[in-house]
Amino acid sequence: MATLSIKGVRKSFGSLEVLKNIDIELEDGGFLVLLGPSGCGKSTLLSIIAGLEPSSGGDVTIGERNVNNVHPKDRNIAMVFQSYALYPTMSVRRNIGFGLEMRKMPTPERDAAVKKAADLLQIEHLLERKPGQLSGGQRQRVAMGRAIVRDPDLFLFDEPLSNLDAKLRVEMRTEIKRLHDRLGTTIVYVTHDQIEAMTLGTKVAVMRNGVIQQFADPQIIYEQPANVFVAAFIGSPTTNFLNGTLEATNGLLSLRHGGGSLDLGGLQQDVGAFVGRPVVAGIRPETLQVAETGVSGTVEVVEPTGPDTMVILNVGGQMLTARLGSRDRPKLGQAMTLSVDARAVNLFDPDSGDRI
Amino acid sequence: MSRALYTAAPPRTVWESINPLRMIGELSETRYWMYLLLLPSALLITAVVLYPTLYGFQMSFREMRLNRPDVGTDWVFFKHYIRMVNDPIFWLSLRNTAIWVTSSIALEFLIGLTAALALNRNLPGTKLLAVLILLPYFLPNVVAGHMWGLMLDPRLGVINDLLMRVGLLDGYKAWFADPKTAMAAAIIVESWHSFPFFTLLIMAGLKGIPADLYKAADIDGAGPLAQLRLITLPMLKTIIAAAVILRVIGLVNSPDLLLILTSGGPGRSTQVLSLYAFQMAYKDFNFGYAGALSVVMFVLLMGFAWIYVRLSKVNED
Amino acid sequence: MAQTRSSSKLLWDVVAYVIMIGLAIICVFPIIWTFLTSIKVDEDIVTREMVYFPTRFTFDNYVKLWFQSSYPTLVANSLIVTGLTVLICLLTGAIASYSFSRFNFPGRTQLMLGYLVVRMFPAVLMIIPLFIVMRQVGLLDSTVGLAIAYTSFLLPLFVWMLKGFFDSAPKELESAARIDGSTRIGAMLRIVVPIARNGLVATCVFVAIAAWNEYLFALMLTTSQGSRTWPVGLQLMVGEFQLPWGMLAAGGMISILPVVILFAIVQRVMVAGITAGAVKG
Amino acid sequence: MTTRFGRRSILQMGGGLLAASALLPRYAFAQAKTINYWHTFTSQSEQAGLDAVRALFTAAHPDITVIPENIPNPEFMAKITAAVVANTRPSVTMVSSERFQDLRAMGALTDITDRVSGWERRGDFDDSRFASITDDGKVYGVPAFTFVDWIYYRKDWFEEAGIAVPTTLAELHDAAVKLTDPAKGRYGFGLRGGPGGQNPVINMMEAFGSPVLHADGTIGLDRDKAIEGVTFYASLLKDGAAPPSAPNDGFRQIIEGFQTGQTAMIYHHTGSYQDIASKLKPGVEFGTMAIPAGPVTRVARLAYAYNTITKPEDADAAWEWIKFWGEPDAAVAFLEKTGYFPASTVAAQDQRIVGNPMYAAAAETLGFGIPQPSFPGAAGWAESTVLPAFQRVLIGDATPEQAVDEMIAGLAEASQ
Repeated sequence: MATLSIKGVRKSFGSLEVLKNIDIELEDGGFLVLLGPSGCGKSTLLSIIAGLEPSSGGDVTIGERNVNNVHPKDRNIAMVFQSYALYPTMSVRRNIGFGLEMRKMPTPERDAAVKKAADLLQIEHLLERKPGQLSGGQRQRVAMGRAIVRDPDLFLFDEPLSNLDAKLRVEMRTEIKRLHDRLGTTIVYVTHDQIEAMTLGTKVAVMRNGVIQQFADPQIIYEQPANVFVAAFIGSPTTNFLNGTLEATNGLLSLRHGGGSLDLGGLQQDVGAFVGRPVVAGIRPETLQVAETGVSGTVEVVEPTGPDTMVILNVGGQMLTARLGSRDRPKLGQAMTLSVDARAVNLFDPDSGDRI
Repeated sequence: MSRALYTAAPPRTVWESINPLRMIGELSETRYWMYLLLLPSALLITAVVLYPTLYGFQMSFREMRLNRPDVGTDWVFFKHYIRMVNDPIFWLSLRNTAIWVTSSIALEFLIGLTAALALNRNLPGTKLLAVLILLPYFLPNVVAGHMWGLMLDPRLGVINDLLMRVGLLDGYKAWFADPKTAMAAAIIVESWHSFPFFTLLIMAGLKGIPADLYKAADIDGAGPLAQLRLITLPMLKTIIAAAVILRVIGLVNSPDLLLILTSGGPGRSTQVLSLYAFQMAYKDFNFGYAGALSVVMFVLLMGFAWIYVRLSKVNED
Repeated sequence: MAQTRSSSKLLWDVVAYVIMIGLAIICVFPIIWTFLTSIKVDEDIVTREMVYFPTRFTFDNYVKLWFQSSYPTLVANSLIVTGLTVLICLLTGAIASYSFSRFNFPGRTQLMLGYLVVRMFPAVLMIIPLFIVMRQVGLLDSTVGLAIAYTSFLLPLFVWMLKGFFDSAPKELESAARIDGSTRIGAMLRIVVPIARNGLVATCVFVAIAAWNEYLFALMLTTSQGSRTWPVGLQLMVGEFQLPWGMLAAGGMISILPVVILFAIVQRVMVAGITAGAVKG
Repeated sequence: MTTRFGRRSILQMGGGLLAASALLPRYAFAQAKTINYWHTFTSQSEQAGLDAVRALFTAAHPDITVIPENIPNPEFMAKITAAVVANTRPSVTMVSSERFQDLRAMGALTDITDRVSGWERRGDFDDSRFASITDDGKVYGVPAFTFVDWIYYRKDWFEEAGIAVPTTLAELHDAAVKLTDPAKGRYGFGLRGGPGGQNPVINMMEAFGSPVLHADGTIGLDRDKAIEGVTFYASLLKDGAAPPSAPNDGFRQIIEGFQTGQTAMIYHHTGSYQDIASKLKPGVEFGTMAIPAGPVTRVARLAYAYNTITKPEDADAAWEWIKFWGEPDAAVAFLEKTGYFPASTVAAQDQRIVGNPMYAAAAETLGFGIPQPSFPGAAGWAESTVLPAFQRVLIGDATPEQAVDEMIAGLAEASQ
């Protein structure tokens, strides 16, 4: 177990800069999720932490040790890959024990460690098989077994669940959470799935184009996204963005938009400087409720999902998605008014996209 | 678990720090590792290909006649090249090379394509038939040459006998004594030997064509021939282009089979450039002129490859 | 409509069989004929009337070939040269191929093309200088020298073919192994090579067959019986005062036998390798 | 870093490599009593002949082991050139007279003038036997045996048709035409237009008055006479008296044609006697005749195969081996297996030879036969210019005039 510190890490392939000045501090036992769309550099960052790729600059420190010039094999980390990367020619037992074998651990000790890990993951009955004879979920467990048996300073997960079907993914997600709670090892976890990020991480770093957009607790990321990109990336359905002009009447803030005016009383932000200027309001669909006052528009699309009903409202030419209860099933073309909880609204600067 | 013990240990003894295995292991972690891996083969290729080739180039500008030590080994600049321009045998060999290469490739391609299309239907028994059909490619040139030499022998050859039995020939035919049939027979033997190369590559290409395309064509009502013309051949274009260029290189460069079958005869009717250069070197011992002939071959090949690659790219757009 | 389609499919299946069987006969007939010739007595070969099936079977031709020619030495030389060629290719080519397959570095594409372009150099142009170079380093007329010469055209092929096989082993496996405690070379030897084993065998067989068959370099770069290979020996035996047809046929059979067997065993993997190399090339 | 070919540099290199080659066990051993012998024998009968000579030699010199290596004619020059340049020479090499000048120029041969003049059997040989292995007064080899040109003919067919054995080339042509019957698959003359066919062409030109090498040492063809010779020789095919396969027929083909009863005559030398006799009955089915006379001279070659010392380090043991071929017992044993004539006059008078009527034609030829023209480049010119040019006449691709012009141009190129 160890802390992880990344300072000013850069990476470029020729003239292409894929990581720009990354800074991250993770406490001992923390669970860091690197979240972002594909190509944002999150996997490259993970490879640099693992030592699989050299960085073009900056420092990576695991525990107290600067590992810039330490080979992957000597960093005392473990990694779970998207494709599991199980050695096809070896049995499950040898796969799990391979890292210990490499470190010349005597066989009896090694067998005990493998058994313990297999026990923990309930894959004891699979130990003599070859990876080719396993199902996707079983391979996933073996890959995790291979990681935990080493009792490393740091766990690295590279999109470990993306090859599983929806049901297994949820199951394994819970399993990983449980493992983390139980082992308490520091974890870095790469994913593009925001649910995984929200459910697993103690810290989330949202990345885009090689830059960390926001590095914070998941709750903060959700409630106070640092910019339009983060707001849009986190949450499903995605955050509504309502363009308008910020107005202050008698000290009360409101947003004038194409379809009327939205009262922003109770807004959490200090927005003084933006009064009278165009802003973008980020409104999460789940904060909208059917009400007498708020924003009004006509219903364009209704999508029942079972527990919820998604309603897309045309508000003066701008589309607003609301997640309503299953019983709220408005008709197409019907006029509708939704209340907005101003405490959950985030205002963004339309020029920079940053949160005001 | 006593983890501290099993994290990678630094070298503890002098032996460990000089242990060659360990040193290679350490070396493999450096950032120049990929180049180190390439080094042995690159050195080898430089030594056995690049250096001799450069040497060959300089040889073509010198007098080098092994059986005439009296003429020395001076620089003669373009003497050999000028001689070549006025050498009717060179031009004849060039023409023969063109015929030899184009006819062989055309024949090999046609048979190769047909075989690949047939094999690609994956009918029962195809696996065994594929082994038999691909086999000639792996036989030695020398043996292939002699096998056919025996079969095509005018007096003792089985082919004449068979053709006479079915009435295609009315007397024995000396295939290698008539300039027309000599070249044709050599081309047939060469094609027999090398068509499986096309079959191999085209089969691989066919596997890469999505089956959906054919299903769509079926629904659109395109027959097998239309499918061949509209789907198969266009999709195979790159692979065919690659196969053709590899074969051109092979055919231009290697005189083996002609050396065994005809030695360029009768009357130089099957004389090709590579054979001419070979004979110039090892029958007339004029290494300088042989070198110049080889250089011209090389330049022609490079020129061909360049134009060919460009043309096949232009067509793609 | 369904009726016509299935009958047309049947028709094309029949056509395919006719083509395949016809070609297979054409491909194998010369080999069968050579075999028949090799077990005929001379009177059945040099005749006015064609004798299709031997009136008398004899293995004399093989026996004579073995005892009267320097056949055992020649075959031994061929085996040594073939073995050395494969060994050199394995030692230098496998790691080069691995490097091309695993690392993305500046100049990689150009280098790979460079490996291919060397195959374009005319053998005739290379043989004379190679001869001189080999003499300078004392490798002329030696099996080692010949094997090294073979690498000039077999090594590039080996690298390209093997790269296809290495490519199909996931890169993440090495990452995993490196994190598990292997060095890069350890990961290559312990993890990737075992996975690419079939491909490695097939590529080696391909190179071995090519080396076994080679004629021109062997003819020019060996000057004595001590290093002469089998195809050259066979051709020299044919010479001017020609080897009797029966013995020549026996020699032919002996030289293709290992090729046929090896090819039949690994043909499927080998075909995949050749095509993978060429397709990407 | 460039290497120059040439005798001097090769000799220098030879010295340098001597030390290196001594390190190789093979050569270290060779310096003791093992010598290797390159020859151009390949046929079964020749192998048997060589084995017989070796057996006699081993009995006489148990301390010297001879390892024979067979280098057939078509590859011979390439291989010996390579070996000389590479300095992996054999101890002893068999050299035919037309190759002598090339090899001497290359520096492949060792001067053995002193050894030969001190040899007790020197007197057994006529001086002319050494002519084509002597250059500038230096002797480079010892004649081992003689190839005597002659013609094999189907005695039974000649008798059946009532034709006399020809003594002039014109008669030969007539006989060939008369014996030709394509319906029976019979042709009068097995013309060798393929590999090795160059020598009869040169002989024909000389028989019609155009030698290549003149008495004064100059080289050149008399265009008109040469054209006559080529025209005559090609007429055998033009007139249908030779099999259509002639342009590609080499040794194997003409022998097989004669053996299988396709052809009535073939032009070869004594060396193929045993091969022919293995299929046809000597004196009954086939006979031998001396080469008929041409309009200007009668040309039959006495080509000597010489044994030469090519590796000076092994000279002592090598000398024992090459002079052994001059022993009558060895020469006769070789003749009996092969049909090759002894080069030694003493051996040629052995009863085993003069008593055999089949050898009469050869004995006759010894009286008028002449050596092959020999000058540097002769072999290459004959093989890569004369032969293709003549083939072009045979296949109708060139007139005899054009072919002779080609030969003249090639000769100029070779001797330039």
